[in-house]
Amino acid sequence: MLRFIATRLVQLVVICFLISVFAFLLVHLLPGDPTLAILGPNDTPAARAVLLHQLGLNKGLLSQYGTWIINILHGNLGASFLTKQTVSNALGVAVPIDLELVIVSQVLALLVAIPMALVAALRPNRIFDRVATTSTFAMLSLPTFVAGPLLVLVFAVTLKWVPATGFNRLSQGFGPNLKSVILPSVALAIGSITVYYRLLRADLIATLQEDFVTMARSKGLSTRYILMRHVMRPSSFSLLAGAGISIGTLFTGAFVVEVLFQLPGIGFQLVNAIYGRDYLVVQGMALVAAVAFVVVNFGVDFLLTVLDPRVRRA
Amino acid sequence: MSEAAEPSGAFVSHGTVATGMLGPEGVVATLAPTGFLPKKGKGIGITFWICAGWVLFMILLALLASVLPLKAPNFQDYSSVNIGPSARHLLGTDDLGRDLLARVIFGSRVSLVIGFAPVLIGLVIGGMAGLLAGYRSGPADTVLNAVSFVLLAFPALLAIMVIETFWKPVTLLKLTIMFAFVSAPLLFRVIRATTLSFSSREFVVAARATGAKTSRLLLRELLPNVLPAAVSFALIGVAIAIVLEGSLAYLGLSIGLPTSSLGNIINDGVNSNNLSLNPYIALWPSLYIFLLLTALNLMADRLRSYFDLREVSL
Amino acid sequence: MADSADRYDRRAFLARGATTAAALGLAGVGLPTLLSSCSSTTNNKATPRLSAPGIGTGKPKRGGTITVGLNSEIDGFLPSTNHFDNSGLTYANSVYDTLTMIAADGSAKPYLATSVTPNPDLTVWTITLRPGVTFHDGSPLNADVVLANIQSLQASALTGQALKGVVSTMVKVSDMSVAITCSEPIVAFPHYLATQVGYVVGMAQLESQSSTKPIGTGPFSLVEWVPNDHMTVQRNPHYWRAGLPYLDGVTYRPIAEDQSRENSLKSGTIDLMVTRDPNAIRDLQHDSGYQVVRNPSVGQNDMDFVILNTSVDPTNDLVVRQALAHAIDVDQLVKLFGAGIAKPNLSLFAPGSPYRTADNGYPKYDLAKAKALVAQAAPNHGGSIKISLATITDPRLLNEIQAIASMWELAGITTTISEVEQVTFIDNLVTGHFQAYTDEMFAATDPDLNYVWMSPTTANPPIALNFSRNKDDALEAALQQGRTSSDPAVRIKAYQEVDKRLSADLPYLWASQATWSLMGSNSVENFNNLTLPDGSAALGFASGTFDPTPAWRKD
Amino acid sequence: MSRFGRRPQLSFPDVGSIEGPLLEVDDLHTSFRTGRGLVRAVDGVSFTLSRGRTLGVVGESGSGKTVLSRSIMGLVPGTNVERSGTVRFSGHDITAMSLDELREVWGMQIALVFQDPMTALNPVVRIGRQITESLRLRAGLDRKAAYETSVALLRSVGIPAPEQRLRNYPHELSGGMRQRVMIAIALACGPKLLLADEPTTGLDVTVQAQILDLLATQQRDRHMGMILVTHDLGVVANRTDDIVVMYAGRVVEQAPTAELFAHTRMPYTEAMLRSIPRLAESSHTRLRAIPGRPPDLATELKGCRFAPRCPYAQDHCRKEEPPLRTAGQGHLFRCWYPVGSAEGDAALAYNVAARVPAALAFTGTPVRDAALLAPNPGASA
Repeated sequence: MLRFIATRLVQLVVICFLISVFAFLLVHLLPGDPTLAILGPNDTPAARAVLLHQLGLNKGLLSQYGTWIINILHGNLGASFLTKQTVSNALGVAVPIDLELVIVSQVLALLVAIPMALVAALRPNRIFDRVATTSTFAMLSLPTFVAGPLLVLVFAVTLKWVPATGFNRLSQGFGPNLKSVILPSVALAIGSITVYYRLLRADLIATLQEDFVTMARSKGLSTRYILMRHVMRPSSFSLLAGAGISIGTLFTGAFVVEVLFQLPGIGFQLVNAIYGRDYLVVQGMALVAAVAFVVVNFGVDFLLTVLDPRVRRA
Repeated sequence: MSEAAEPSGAFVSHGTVATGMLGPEGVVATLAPTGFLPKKGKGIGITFWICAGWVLFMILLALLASVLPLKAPNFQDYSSVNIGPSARHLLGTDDLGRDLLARVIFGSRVSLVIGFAPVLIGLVIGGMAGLLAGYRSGPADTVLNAVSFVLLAFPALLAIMVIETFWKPVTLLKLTIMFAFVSAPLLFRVIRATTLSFSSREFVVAARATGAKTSRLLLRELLPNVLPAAVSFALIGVAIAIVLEGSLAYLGLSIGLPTSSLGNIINDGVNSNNLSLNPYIALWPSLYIFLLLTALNLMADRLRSYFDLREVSL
Repeated sequence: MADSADRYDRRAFLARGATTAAALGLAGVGLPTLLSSCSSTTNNKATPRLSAPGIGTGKPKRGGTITVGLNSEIDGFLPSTNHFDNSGLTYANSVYDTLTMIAADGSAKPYLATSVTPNPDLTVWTITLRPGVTFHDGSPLNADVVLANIQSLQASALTGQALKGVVSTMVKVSDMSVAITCSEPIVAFPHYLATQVGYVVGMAQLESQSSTKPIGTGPFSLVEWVPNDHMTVQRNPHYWRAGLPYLDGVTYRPIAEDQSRENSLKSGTIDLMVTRDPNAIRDLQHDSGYQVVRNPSVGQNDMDFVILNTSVDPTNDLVVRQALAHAIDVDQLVKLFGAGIAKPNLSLFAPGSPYRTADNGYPKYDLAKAKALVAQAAPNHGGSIKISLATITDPRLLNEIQAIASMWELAGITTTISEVEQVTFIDNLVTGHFQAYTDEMFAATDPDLNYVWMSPTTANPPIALNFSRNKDDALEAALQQGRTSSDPAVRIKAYQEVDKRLSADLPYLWASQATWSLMGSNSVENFNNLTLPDGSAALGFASGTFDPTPAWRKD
Repeated sequence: MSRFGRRPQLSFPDVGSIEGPLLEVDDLHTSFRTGRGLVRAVDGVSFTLSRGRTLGVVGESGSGKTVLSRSIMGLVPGTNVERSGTVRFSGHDITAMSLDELREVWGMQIALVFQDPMTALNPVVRIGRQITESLRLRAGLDRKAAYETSVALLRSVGIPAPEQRLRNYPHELSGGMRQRVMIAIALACGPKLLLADEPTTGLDVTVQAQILDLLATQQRDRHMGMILVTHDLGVVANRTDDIVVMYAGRVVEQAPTAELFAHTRMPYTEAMLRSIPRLAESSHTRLRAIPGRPPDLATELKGCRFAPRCPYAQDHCRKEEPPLRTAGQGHLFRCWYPVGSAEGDAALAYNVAARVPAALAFTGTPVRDAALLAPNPGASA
């Protein structure tokens, strides 16, 4: 167990290191003089001096990387050349939004997918199962950039139930906060529902055929108890693994959703920075996003190991 | 009842090591823990062939677009702007009086190329590497494995967006290369894992014992068995790539004008036109993507159940 | 100085490269001061305002907050270094005050100043300040602060070049007045004080050069600015205009996509929005649930046009430019993209402007002539005319250039179209790395404010504010005449000549006036009833710039 | 927890105090609808079991014995099942019970011991909860009492250091220990009837004996009825009072244990007896495996179901299925040419002469030798 975690931690560190090298080189791979690319016509001696200092471009590549990474480890990710806002500040705005989006959308997806999968798996190939399985196929084929505008048109513009754009922070009240994230979360959840439903359904059907389920029935335990205590947990591992996978989809979806709903999450800010040629922000945001992606995946793996006693042996 | 030998979740214990780190785009991978012998007495099913026919039809339409009796996709007929479906324009026209049927079919070329070409490239490159690595473990396998691991640690959309910022302008070729870079390691992992599960099977061991050449073994014995999983997975890969390209186009980060793509047209219909004024601009390409994705997903699903591949996370 | 615009948000003010004029802080709105008496648009004051949208009917209500959707985000609040586009000016209107303000008739009236008076030859302008005004940090408004502001503007790379031809020296006359000497007579000087260079910033902010923490004398003070998300201001309890503002606070939300912003207004997410999307006007102008304030017919509005680079092949050839102009069917373009709102306008000046001539000589749509010109010019350009037309990434503009390209193609001009990001777009304009771009600029309350965009003196590489690099001495002469002459008749003649020269030189292929508008739901009242300190009507919303001072909530 | 608990709705009087058998199975049929047709897994089984007695159900795999044990409990899952006949437990008709009523029977009255404890114990739930959950939810014990009871239970089934085992996961125990745990779970609520389905398969011989002894002890101590389902006649030889032999869903022979062994009438039983491993032979080795396979239950069967593999089979057998015939006290069998009868001996001799492979294999005559003896190969077909 400890060895397993240690191995994974080493992998994690190596991958994070490689990501940082990639992000670092990003600015250096810019054709020509990176300062010129960044400053554009804003290229005044003063601005250039500041930028040179910030990038450490006047030193060797290795020591530049050293300085850069040490700065980052101290929480200094640089600042936007446009707004002067530090990347850490921007992240302070973006991260809570992304966290909430991910949590709310995944909770929604699970709230829909689990009962659906349970009902479908208890009576496989019956009407509910067929309808549910077909409709998840439909959802799988509904990309965020198609579903999102539709949702806005119906629920924000026509019904006026929720805002069409923007994010209300939790400090502005729970109600407004929830209202502002619910629609984007639904748009994001659509893809996850399918992944969760299908994984869970397949697993549930397999688990329900296990002897230990018959055994539990033979003990006279109620169906609900058996489902909750005996079936769900062994069936939830690929669900959890699916959640890990789902992060990738969430990434793609979140970028679209954030732009569509004007939520200043990482995706939105990154797209803006790319359009504004704000390379330092691109660099910082990409670094954080990629590291977060890897760390979350690591977390999922870790959770799987903790939850499944059988993996621990390995 | 009793022969459900593998406790559910067991596959997760070796599958997830990769999962976490991998799964870039919400992939429900396919692996074959049981065997690939098609179920006896059962065809792959009409659904599969209908879907395959449909996809083929869409591909043919795109290929033959220039010889079909279609209107020129960029011809602007100002006398019929924003009209609905009619005899003259089967699907109606857009805000420049361009025929939507022609635009959708010509526009689908980008989606189809970005969907299939990189996955095919990935299938060939990743497939060969995966076959070799899975068959013969050694330093090469270790290195390839590590490389695929690192490449997959980056969320695909993020990586592509970031690379685009300094690799301009965006062209079909560049997008294909970038997407291939994303899909190759993924397919490598699928094929490697599948090959691994076969390389110790009796028929392979037997063939090896009779002194068969490695190339023969790989091509004659392993490849046919690995192929169903690879193809089923590749179909999902195609679906993912199409969504990814659409998302990029929606964010305005895919191929620029004058090349039109489905994502472009949707973006145009949603953002430059009031959806309620002319919903057809966004409707047709959305429907096209929906039907294409549904067909691809159904095909992958049919393949999985036909070859008894379990839906697992890789 | 260089960048003439916000390099910031992507589709933020993306639309039509907007930025430009307003961004430099050189643009304003309204009619020329000295000509206001001869203006034909004096009926503005006479318009019964009670029933107009944005004009409150009941008793003002104090309290409450509103949310305003803007079309772009800004890079900061320091007038000397940041690029104020229409949104930037809106932000600035909330936290700062300008020395002068444009009245409803288009004239510049003292605002933070009590008077702005010239010497007889209009080369020395004395600004007397309003007593008793304090900044948000409690420091007083006085001559020292104003001098420090102008010095800071002069020192800046951004605003310095623009001020170079205007401000030469300055002296403190008394504690509350300063005298500014210009290098030549500047008739429109008070108009400049109503633009980006007219905002007065507190001494503390000047010292820190902070672009994120504005200290002004304005009706509101900053609570929080989260770039790309929102800017929140709260009521300034010590505002020098007694009783104002009515609102407790305003939240500005930059929403770049026109459609998203419109959706936000419809869903009640925002109370007010600024837009230039004619579709929104078409959708909402007759809807009793909304108050739609159109751009005033006072002064110069932003123009939509294609800018041609006269320093690169083949657009350096006048024949080619003529062919391009003749080939564009502007009526058709406007029909396609104007939503029945925009009107074709083949002149720098709108109908009704005194500078508008009966015929400025601008080439009419004539496909046959265009083809002939192409045939004539082709041999000089390798046998065929190839044009690269680009715009910023914006769905509506992308459609526009596709239409223009197809019109040019019909005339035998090979056209490739492309989209570029906002920042690259502006860089390329400034550095001359383009052939044909769509653009939008020239909103001004006095035509002299546009001098810097057209003068041959700013057309020189490497960095030129005269983006088209059109060097026409006759044009410069006319511009100079308009700048320095105090005789309205002379100015009219001068700017009519400017318009004719532009039609002859063809650096700009005109299309239509920008369709700016301010739209409110009925939850907000009186949001376009801006007044001057004496109670007379001020210009209010114009060219995308809004001032929240008079607004109040209905509920 | 209470949300999962239920109040008993049926009252089962103390089984020891009432008259009549504990379990009466009468003409029980259980069939599965499948894509290939109706599979008659249990096809008309009847027997009775008195309290305190042990019944062995013996048959090859696929003979329907596992389905029978599930079917008796009403535990056959799925919607594709057809069941008819009656199962009376303590006078109550189990086949007529609703799911809620059945749940009162399950665990409390009838308990099941599964074949493979590895799959029948939930791999991700600790042993402790798997025992205590029925004690708490079914028997209504509180946490502490349930814990103590489960410790006592584990101890009674011979598990050392039960307190520690309670914290283990199934995979952390040895196979024998797991089976003991399963028995403890089955016994937890003091059932009156224990169904043990191949409880020793997969265990090595010494452990097998221990487990069977444990079951016997528990059955005696608790005065339970027990049904021991197995494919191995050797297992049931000394541990049951009566034996039911099943083949292809049918009861083919049924008798008190001693009678069955002493006077085997059914050729199938005889064949099975010959397949019992002898001393010092591994339990996995079948000396005389029965050639051939059981029939496909999805197809329409004609004649005696064992006929295709039977050394005694004659044309009559293939045409008409024999009824259950009586041979002495409580001895039933289903054969036209019973073992030990004159007809049987004649039939076997005829078949050997005709070189029927089943007969040759049965008598141990090498096929090659038989071929030399017989002038007319293939005549018997």
